[in-house]
Amino acid sequence: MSKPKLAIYWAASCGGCDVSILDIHEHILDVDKAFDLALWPVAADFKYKDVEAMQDGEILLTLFNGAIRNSENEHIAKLLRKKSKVLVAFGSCAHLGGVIGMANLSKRDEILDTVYNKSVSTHNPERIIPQTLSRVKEGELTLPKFYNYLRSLDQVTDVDYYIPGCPPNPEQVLAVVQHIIAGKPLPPKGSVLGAGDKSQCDECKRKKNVKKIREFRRIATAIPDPEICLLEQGFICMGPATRSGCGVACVNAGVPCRGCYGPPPNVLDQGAKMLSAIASVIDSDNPDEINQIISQVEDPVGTFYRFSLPTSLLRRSNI
Amino acid sequence: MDKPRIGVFICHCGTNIAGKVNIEEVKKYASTLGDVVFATDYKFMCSDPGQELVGKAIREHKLNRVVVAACSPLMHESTFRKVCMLAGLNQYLFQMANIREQCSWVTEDPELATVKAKAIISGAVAKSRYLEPLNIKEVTINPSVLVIGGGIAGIQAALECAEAGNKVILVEKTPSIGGHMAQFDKTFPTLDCSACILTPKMTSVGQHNNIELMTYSEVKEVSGYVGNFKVKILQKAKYVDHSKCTGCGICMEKCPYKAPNEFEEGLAQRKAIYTPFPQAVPNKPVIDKETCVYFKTGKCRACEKFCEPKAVNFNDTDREIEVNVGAIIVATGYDLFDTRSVSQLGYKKYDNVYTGLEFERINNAAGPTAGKIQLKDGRTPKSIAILHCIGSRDKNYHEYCSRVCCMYALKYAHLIKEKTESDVYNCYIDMRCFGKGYEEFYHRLTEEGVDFIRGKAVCVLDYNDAKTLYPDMVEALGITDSEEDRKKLFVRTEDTLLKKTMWLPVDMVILCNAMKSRSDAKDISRLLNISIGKDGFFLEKHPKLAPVSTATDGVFLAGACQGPKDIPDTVAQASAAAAAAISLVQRNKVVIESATAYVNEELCSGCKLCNDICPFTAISFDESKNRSVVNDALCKGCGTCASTCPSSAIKANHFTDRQIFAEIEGLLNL
Amino acid sequence: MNYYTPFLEVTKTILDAGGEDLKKCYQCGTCTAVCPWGSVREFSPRYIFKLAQHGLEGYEGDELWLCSTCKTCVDRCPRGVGIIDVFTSMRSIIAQTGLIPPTLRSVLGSINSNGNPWAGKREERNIWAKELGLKNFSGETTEYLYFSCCAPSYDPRTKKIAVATARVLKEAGVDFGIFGKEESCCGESIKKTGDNTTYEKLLNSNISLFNSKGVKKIIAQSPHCLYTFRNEYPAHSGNYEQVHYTQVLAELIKGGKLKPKKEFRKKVTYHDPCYLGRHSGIYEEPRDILKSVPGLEFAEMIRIKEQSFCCGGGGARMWMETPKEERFGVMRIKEALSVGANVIATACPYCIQMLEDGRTALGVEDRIEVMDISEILSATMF
Amino acid sequence: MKKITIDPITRLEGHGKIEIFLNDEGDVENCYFQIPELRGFEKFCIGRPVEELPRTVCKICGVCPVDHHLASAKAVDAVYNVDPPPAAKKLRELYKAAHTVHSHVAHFYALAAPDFVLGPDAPAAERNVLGLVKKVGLEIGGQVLAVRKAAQRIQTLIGGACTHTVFCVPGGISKPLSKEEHSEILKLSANFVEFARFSLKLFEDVVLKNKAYVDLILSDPYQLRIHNLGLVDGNNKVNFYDGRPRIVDVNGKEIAKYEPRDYYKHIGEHVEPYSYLKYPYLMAKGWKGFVEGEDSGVYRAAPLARLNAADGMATPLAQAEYEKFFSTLKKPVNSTLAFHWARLVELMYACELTVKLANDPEILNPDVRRLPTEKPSEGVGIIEASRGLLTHHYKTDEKGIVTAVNLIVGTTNNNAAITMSIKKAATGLIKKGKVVSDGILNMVEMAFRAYDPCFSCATHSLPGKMPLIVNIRGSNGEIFQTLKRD
Repeated sequence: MSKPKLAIYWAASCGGCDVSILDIHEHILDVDKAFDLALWPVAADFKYKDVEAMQDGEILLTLFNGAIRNSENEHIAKLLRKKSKVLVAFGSCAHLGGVIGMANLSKRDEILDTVYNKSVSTHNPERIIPQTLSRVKEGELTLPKFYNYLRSLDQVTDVDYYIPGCPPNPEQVLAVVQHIIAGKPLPPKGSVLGAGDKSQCDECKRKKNVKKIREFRRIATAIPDPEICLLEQGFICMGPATRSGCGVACVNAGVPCRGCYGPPPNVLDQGAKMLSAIASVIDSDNPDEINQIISQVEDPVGTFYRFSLPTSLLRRSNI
Repeated sequence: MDKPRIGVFICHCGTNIAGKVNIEEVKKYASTLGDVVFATDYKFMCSDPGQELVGKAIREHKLNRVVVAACSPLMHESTFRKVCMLAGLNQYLFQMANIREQCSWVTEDPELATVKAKAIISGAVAKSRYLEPLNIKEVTINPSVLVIGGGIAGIQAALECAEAGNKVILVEKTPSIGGHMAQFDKTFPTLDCSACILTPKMTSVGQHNNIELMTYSEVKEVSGYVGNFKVKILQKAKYVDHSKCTGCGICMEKCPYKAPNEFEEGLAQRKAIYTPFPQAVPNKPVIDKETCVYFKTGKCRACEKFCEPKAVNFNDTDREIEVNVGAIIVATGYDLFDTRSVSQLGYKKYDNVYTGLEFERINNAAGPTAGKIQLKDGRTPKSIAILHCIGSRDKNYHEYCSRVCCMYALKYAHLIKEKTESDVYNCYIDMRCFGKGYEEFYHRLTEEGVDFIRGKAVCVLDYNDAKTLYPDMVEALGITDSEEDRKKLFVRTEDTLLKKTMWLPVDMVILCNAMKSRSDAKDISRLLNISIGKDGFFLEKHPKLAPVSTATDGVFLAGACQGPKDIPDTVAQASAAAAAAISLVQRNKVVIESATAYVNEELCSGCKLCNDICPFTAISFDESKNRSVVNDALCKGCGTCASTCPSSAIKANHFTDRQIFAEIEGLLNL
Repeated sequence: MNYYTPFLEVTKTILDAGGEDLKKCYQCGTCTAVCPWGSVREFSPRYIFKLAQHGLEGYEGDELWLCSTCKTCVDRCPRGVGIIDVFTSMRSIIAQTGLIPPTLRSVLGSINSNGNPWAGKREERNIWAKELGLKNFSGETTEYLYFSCCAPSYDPRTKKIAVATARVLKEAGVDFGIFGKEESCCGESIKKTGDNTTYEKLLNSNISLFNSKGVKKIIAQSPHCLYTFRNEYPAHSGNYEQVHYTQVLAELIKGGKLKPKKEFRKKVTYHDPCYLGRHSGIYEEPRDILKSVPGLEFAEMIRIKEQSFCCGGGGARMWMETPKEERFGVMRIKEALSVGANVIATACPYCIQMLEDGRTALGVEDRIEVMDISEILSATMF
Repeated sequence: MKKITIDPITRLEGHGKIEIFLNDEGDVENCYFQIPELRGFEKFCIGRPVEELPRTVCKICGVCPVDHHLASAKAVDAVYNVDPPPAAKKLRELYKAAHTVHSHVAHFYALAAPDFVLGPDAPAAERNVLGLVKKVGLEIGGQVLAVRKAAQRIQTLIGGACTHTVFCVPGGISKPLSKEEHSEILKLSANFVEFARFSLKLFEDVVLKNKAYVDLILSDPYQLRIHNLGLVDGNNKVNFYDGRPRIVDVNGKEIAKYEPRDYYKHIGEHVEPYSYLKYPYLMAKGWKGFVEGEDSGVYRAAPLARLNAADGMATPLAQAEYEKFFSTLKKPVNSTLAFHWARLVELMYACELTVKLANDPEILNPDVRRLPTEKPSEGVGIIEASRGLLTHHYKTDEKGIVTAVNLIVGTTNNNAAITMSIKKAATGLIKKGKVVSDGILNMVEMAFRAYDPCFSCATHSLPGKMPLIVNIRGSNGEIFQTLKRD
């Protein structure tokens, strides 16, 4: 009897998601036992053609990490969708756009200009910018098209499930994989797997009081108390607007959560929700003072939308 | 939930809507919207036939969602909710689309108005798909009423409630009830003696079985909700046991220390142990700790020595008590504008420049001059200027009209004319005599020889300054350097009707200063969750249709705390507030808002961000479950917590994210 | 028999010219009653407003040019009417028809040809500074631009105050420079004549000069210049930090960097210039300076600070004729004498001129002197 | 002219792609190594508070996030001009040492060893870590996984999260080490040195004692005479965390040793239109294209270059191995395949360092943070990533908001060198249009795998192969031969 097929693919990502799959350590052998690996470019043979030759739906499960940054990413995303029964957006980039989604604050040309012209160590008098098609003396070379905006996986194709995190916690990945291997039923389409159903605060051991914020502080210039809720201390922590599941790793390490697990269930826009929450607990009635307090948040978009800018409500103005 | 079957009902509102919006086109558009199975229009949807039309359509077309496109929900949401209920549909399956205030009244171009009406209806229809039926909730009501403030408004309200059989707790900050009205001499325009009509009411309050009077007390904390308020009251230490005190007054006689008398506006003095005025209720003294020398040096105790019933108790302490009431009437009154801030008018700089209330005391038979109108040096004035609009109708101070000043200015003019031979000048901008008998009073005054100058007085100089700056004027007016003339004051104004600048040499100036909101209005507003308008006074729920209600159910307004008011208006409003409170507490049960917020335990992470933001203090924290809880009865469904909750664990019924986003999408989906 | 009916088109013209506030007036007469003119003659701004509200003839008469823009009425107006703006916009309508007072015509002519209202040659603009050895302003090397105002360049009396200021600033080590002939009048009074075209020309010429030379901070001698830099220039991309020289000097004295040395044994009173006080809110610094001078006895007049009484030189009144008995300067000198002052100090070139004029008109040159704050300070330094 | 496309070969930031052009005779005319992906960190890091960068830029690479985190942390310290207290510095270094152990073990056993232990000609399906385990025995295989896991665990204990770490903050780290964590680290690192010794022994037994392998290492297609770049301490010993970068030329002569803040005076970057990845080169030599020799501007980074650029190792056992390395192969070593040996010498150093630091009582000092007091402005942070020198350069405004970012990351250093190694391998192996199918692919692959480019790390731990497809195209682009290695 042939085993079901598994595909793991990376689009615009750092490889951390693949590492977190490897970090299930010895259990990777269980995966090997249960599945035929149809595709895993980081670890195994990669054949576009073979995938193209498959029947639609031939792959049982595809774990897709990385965002859609260029034409190749999009092409493979659509191809894998067609060939997979279950397509999972794996990790922050595929799920929400990820850290690299902050690039949507700039246009394509601005990014290229910064990297290839403005860098102090780059010497590029002819202002050469990589091209999708370039001629060398021996012939033509091609590169995929670098899009103006980055998109999450579900912005280019239909997605069945999401596994959040930057990267997903290996234990959570393992639990999902074992669940699937055991053949247990999956939740409704569109569900988030491998994470909790509440916000980070649920698992956070820090002491929480009623919140009233008079001052925002930065980790650069202040040391937080290790026992008390960071937000109460004025350090913006995205924990309240972030789904649980990572084990509150960052907060336990003494720094605020930045929200890589994405919004909790029911929350449409993680950044907007946190902004709304923070705005509500500013401890002042005086508009000038409120403005002064708010102005202490130096980088609102990078703070509230660190991982979710491309999938936020803000994205529309970009397109 | 069944598949939505939506009915859309478009109201013409006469020409209010139909005059601008193309109803036919809008109706056609509405009927094309998804899930809309019926769309119609009518001239006045809120009329009986209009309501019948809606009810009939619900039954005939088996509608399970109703959208009425008409005026604001404030106007008629309850009307149509009732129609739905009668037709067997849960009232929360009704959605109002406001195409009047938000559309036809504010959009000038008919075509754009039609487009906008479509968008608004599209939004309402989209939202209605996600409406959910909600249960009607009731709570029982405590029949007691708390009245805050013991001026004429509080007195009237307390008596009305008590007479209706309800227990009343009347809390007054000062040692006696009576308020500003007790300081007045005569009342306009009837010239009744203020004390004569007020004291019987005060006595009734003091003696009424249903009224528990707490003077020298302040409300410190209010929690709970309509029908079930918990109120903490601080009873300040009086140092006199009123249950023992007979009110004989010997203590006040014997007390050797004095302080400025607040009741006399500082024009006279009182003792450290005192009753504010002879007719005070309760007519039993308190000790003013600030003035009493015993509290500073530990010596004296003269009052104690002479007190036969041994009522003086220096060990008395502040006490906090808690009471439960079903309704609260706020009657905290007003303050007067501080005329020192208009420095050019010479108040507190020159003698014989008085505020209105100071003159009231000077003129009062029980006042410091025993009712004799006199100057500081005891002379009777020969000329008096009454300056209107001091601190009111003025962008630099208060923009509003203080409403009572014209009338009390006329009253003073009359009393001056009655008691003295003095000339009286009234410098006014506009005479505003709108009440019953007021214009007649003005008419009477013009016949009494009072001089009216239409122009705002801008400065008051004394003899020396006038002589230095305007020697020609002083000379031209025939002012000599006689002792009497050297005490003259010079008032400058333009008579705008003559286009002439005037100088009025007078002996006394009365500044008709504005009524303003009390300095502690903000504290009270926080305590009770009621709003303050931009004029500083408490905001009624609706200026016309709910003038004594507030945004907090069960809290009502009486008197000048809501805006400048004369006595007749105050008494009328106090009675209205009492009636509103009585009709509430006598209902036994009250229906509370069902569109409230609730915490989904499955999703709440216990972050406590919502805990302190509820304007109605409806949220508490359950430590054992590590989650926040919304008290249904307190919640008004404002949605603050729902928008605060960073994990969307709080849902605002009837305004869920899904409903709101559907509405937005509907609005944009043209 | 005249039949009156409102002529609202005229009203609309005034509103459009910037007199929006006209509508707010409710005719209480405060402006008339507080107006300094009320001390010497009948003059009712309120009445003019009423005429203008109706668009009726009469508002455009000579009275329109009386307003010295002292701002007393604006501060007191219960309806918050910007009375000066309304007057200015009415004047601008008249100016467009050419019906401005004849004396102002020559002033505007001088502005157009020389860049100053004093009919002086442009080349002679920095004649006052000749012997002081002041450096020319350049944004790279100089912190402050010292803007002397036109008056000192062409008027022998006010020349002295610019000299005094420059010497004291130099003594205190303030890093400043001047422009000389390239700069033009700040334009404050010109704007008040209603001639917007000429005004904008001045404004743009100065702003392009300042910007090209890298001006960041300006010390103004005249409160009128200060007011213009502060309130008019920014809207035309002329953004500078502007201070009045009294602010600079008061700060230096407070910080111990400048110390009045010699005694000044005189009884001095202080006249608040309208544009320094009511228009710019600077009341304390000049007084602080005076109080720091050893030997000086300070006495306040009756009308001070917010209630100060105008000298009569603002609103282009400087160039218009006022009958002797109607001059505010005369009244102000009298008031100063009444408190026994033998020096009336002030801090505005226009006030200096009007008060000097008042002193002469009264013939009390032997009893009282008119001095600028900088002159007093200079006298105690050198 | 024919074109061979190897697409994709996995990637650094995206997929790597090799284009080989053959001339009419069928010999290799030229070879292009393309990186078709760009994410633009240099742009979107602008506007962020600078202290957020260490936890943002680690997302450049999920394989070596630790290196980015630490380089960034050092740059941020420099921006604030603040020096972390000794405990913080040592914990960062311990963290880095553990990461090196983890990374080098993974590379050697998962990538390099199968080629040698099983032989380059072994069936592809066996030539992976599982095949390796079968060959050397389950116990050793288990040890490999255990050491990797232990090193990973040490990182988690110090840094909180293991992949994208967060613990470095301006002037130190966010949490001190607890006693419990410390004793666990001691336990975890106990057999590190022993394991390193074993690995070197394995290499000696399998590779060095096998003449065929030694010949392969020294064979011409795997020689590349270019310069070397590596971080050294005050004694010119290899250092991963601190010190100054040193450049040594093809002959072993020092060209420069520079302060991190002067990096741009020594390293320049060149842009080609056909790759999103830039080509760093030595400023002293200038960009002269893909050429070898003394005048070339091209240099290498990573283990081999580090050993070439240094005068020795800072720990005794590693120093002994260092000496053995250079007495066997003459210094400077230009053989690309010698990277593997060099990596194992470094593994020994990293293991010794881990143990040494784990036993340093200072790391339990709770004082792990100096709060910045100065206004932030500009800073450069340099560390050695497993795959080459990492340079992070930030500028900020007065509030510490980033205004400019420049990055030269590990594998980028070797971009030109990899291109050249591939070309050399291809030229030596493709003659007259004759294509040795699987052999070529593996040989070509060995040429760039030796660099441990980021995109190859941690691969081969599953049954699978390097993903190589070679398309040989006609001049009109049609594929007339496809070579797949499966």
